[in-house]
Amino acid sequence: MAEAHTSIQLVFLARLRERFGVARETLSLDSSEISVASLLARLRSRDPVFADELAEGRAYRVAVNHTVVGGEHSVRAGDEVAIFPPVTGG
Amino acid sequence: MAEAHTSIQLVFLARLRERFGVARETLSLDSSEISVASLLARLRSRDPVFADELAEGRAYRVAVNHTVVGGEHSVRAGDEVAIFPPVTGG
Amino acid sequence: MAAYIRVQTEDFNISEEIAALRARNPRVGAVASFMGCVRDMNEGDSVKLMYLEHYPGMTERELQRISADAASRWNIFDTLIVHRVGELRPLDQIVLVIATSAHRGDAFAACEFMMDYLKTQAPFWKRESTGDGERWVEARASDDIAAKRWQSAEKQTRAQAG
Amino acid sequence: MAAYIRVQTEDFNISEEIAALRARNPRVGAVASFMGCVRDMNEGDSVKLMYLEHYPGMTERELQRISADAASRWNIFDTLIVHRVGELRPLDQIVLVIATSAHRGDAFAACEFMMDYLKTQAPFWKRESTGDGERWVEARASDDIAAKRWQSAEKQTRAQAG
Repeated sequence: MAEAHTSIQLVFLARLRERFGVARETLSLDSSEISVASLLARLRSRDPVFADELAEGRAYRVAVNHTVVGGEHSVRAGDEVAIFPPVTGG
Repeated sequence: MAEAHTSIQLVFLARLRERFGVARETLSLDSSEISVASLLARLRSRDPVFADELAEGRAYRVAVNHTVVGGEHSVRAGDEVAIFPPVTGG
Repeated sequence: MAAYIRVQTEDFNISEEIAALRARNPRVGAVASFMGCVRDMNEGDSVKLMYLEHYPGMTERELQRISADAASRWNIFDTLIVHRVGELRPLDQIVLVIATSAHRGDAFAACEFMMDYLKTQAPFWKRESTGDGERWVEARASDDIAAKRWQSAEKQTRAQAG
Repeated sequence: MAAYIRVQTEDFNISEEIAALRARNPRVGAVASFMGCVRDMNEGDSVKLMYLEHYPGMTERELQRISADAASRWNIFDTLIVHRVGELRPLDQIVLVIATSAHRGDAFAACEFMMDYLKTQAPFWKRESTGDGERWVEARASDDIAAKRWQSAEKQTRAQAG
């Protein structure tokens, strides 16, 4: 549980959850904070599926602690970062 | 029933029905047709209550055969002419 | 497309009315509805009883015309207008308007349009009984304004966004 | 003013939901509601099953925010948003939005506003099963347009006419 202080929770939803084959994971941070843009770059470097789905220009949203944010937002240890496609409820 | 060929049906509704003390009456026409404006003038000449309620500038509507019309509309024998206050349903 | 209209003394149930409309058409994806009811207070006075008068014959004609107008302006499937007449009491339901469509924008616009026109064109009149006696409800200028706004082209554009 | 929100697998009954809101407030004169349901056809394909996923935690937060936003813009009493999740079938009800008010203009505007924002902001996703397999429903550009129009001052003026 000590890890929680230097890591974040990643949540993938809907089509992205299916494409990545994971719903939730814990990701260790190299520093105490990281911008959303840097986090996305790190995820894109994982494999071609991540690279494709999270490519710039693709339609997806990032929410930190349940609030949608932009690429400049700073993610801190302990945050929950969700990545999901445009919503289609209602 | 021969009268129907030279007369119209007058219908008063809601507040006007109460004020005039009549819901429906048969009115004989002097000619085969009369403008709504002339008909209203004739009704105003009946008594002070008609004169007041149907004074020009008062808010009321005239419908001939279930369609709202203006003062220039020609009323013909056999028509049903309804006079009523602004509607307040819904 | 069908336009159902009813003028009745009996109460209505909105769920049942929606179910009846949907049973006719499995392509319905959006149901917009409006229900108006008797408030226990109006213009500051406590309303004990309300009497709804209408003009039989013209009422049905106007409600049909309003429904047809809505159907000509928006992509809707069916519409329903139910309006009660006679004696009503505080909290009683008065009027129900429903529009069904494939998409919500059309359903909302048609429903609101029908209500605005019903309020200004359909021959219904309300008489309230309060502690001070009876009085006929006065027409509201804001209702005329609400109905007139549908005459501008802007509303058509707006409805097509949904 | 209260904002009720529910995310549930169970079905709902619109008449009962309206009755529950009205029981809290005898001054309600206007009830605008919207119900969205599963069509048996979408994009030309026959839909056999639909799965509604959401993001627990954020969903409730967004629905509360949307409700509070509506309450800050219009004179409404209470709002209700019910959204179903899990497996749904053709003709099933999906979503219900209700706004109660003293007057219809505010109720209509608040209800439509909540639906437009729910469609574009609340974290729900639909997956359809058709004869050709499963597919996630694509977001519609028209939904973004519908939500954005509330950002213009024009809509405020419009809502105050009713």
